[in-house]
Amino acid sequence: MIYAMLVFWILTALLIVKERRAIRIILYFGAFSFITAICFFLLGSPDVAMAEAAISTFATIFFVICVEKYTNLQIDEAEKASDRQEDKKPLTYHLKKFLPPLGFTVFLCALFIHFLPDNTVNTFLKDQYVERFAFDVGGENAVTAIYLGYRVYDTLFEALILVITVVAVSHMSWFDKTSVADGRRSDIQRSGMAVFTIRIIAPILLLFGVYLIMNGHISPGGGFQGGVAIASFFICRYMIYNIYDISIDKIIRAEKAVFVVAALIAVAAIFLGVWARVPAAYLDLYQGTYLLIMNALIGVKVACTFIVLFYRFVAIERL
Amino acid sequence: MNFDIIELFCIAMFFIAFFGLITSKSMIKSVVFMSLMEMAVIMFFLSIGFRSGLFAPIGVNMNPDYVADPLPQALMITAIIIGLSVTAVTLTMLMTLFRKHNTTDWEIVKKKSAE
Amino acid sequence: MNVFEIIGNIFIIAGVIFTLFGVAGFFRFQNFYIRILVSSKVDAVGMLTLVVGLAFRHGISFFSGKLMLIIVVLLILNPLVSHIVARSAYLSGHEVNDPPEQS
Amino acid sequence: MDLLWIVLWIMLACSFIYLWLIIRGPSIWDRLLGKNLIATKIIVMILIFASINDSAFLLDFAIIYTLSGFIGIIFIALFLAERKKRRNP
Repeated sequence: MIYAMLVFWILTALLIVKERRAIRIILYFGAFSFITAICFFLLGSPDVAMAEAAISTFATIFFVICVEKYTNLQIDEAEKASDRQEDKKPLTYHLKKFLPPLGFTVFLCALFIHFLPDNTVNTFLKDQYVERFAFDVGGENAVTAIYLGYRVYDTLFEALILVITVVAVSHMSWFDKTSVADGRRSDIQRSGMAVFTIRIIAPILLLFGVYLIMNGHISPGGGFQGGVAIASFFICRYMIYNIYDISIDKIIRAEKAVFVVAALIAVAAIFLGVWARVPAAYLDLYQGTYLLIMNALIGVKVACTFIVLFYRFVAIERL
Repeated sequence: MNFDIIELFCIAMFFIAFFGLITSKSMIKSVVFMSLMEMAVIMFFLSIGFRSGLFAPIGVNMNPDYVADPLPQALMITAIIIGLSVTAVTLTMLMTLFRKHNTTDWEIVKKKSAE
Repeated sequence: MNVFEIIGNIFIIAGVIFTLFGVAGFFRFQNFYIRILVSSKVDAVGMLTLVVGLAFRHGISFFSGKLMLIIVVLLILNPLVSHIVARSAYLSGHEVNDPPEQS
Repeated sequence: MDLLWIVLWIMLACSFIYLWLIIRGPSIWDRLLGKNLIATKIIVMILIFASINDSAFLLDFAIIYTLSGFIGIIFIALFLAERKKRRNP
């Protein structure tokens, strides 16, 4: 099963390599993300697959906004002109052009395969984690236990990188302003049926995001996936009301505050040794509360970041 | 050399994307290929130590012989989220470059910035 | 094998047959509007039948409750996607009797 | 071989056929439709896989896959309609 899906995966990638028109590349990339998610699922990791499935819609939307605005023509004009020139040239020209990069790639691939370590996989750490996580960190999901307990530094760093992303997007942009004028309407074409139906779907999406966050430590899911689901609720909201009435500055401020609170709680809970001083009778309660609060904070943080990115792309970069 | 077939697929994917990255002229294609390379790396990490029949590491009192490795999964979740951030920043840079040079072709941009 | 499983298997086989009809309809017609009518409608019916069959196989349990939620979501979203795609094709000037256009 | 495994392989074959549709389809709308159909096939595959393993928590993945995938397709379709209209009014 997994091998068949991987063949499918490679096929979509080859399609992207061959294709020239920007809008088709975006569609193939969407199909590629779908298939990547199911491959992750078949590899026994539903958490990563959920994150990928929720992320793929955002990636596709960013690409579509970019292509729609900046390559308004169906084919990239430059590529079309250069294609017309190159089609007249003889075959040896094409060979000369494509053989050196192909040879270089094959050489690197051979090097990589030659230096691939051929030991058997060490499962010491895996056995330790799987056997002890319920006692050490709590919960039933080993993945959540690792990224909130054993390796909480990684998670905090990742949250910091999300803050940096928002700053970098504002800094790299062509436009100076960081917020959207309140109450401005966009010119997107809506249909009444779509609005009516998305009105039914959007609360389900919000509720499901909250469910993923709250149930993160006993089933697949957690802060990241739930946060992205909550952020896609705001895509639905944009499609329903068609108006920019959310203040980006307030969301950025809230995001920074949430990050500081999350870092303080993690440091207080793990590095100041509160964990060791809790009496054994209350350990379960303490661990459950800690996992729930950290998941909720990370979820709010991720949701804030993606709301800001989505509104920037849809409102400011499209001007 | 006793590597898995899944790992071989991931390596092939990575180098297909690499080939596309060094031969593409369009900037949008470059961004897409960076995303593809990242997916290949994530799949490679997940497939380490995987064999058919392993199940998700969720439940109580699990036997480590029958569940997948939870450590790469926990690291790869953060990697996926960071991948989207990288895509967003790169697309913003692409748009700025487009406003400046009015094209999405690498070679024209190179020529214009050399002048 | 109890009665629930037999009913579920019958539903699943019916769903697979509907899905295969959808595939056939896709290659039978060349016009986009006929194609989206045939394939997406038959496909939605086939998928719903298959999921109902799966729910029958599990009897009354938490699993089939969640399957019911998925059925509701699919029943709302799948026709909506077909509608939006057809509407956007019509708005962008893809006429009903046009020869297939490359884009 | 169980009935469910046979259905799983049939669904995989269907999604391969729809990939051919995405490649060939003359207009961009055919490609969007093919993407939608591949998404539904993959959702059915996830459901069958969860049913074989008899684990209810794998269904969460199916729900979020449905919601986010279809919302992405709706957004693309809305944007494409707007784009063409602005180009030749």
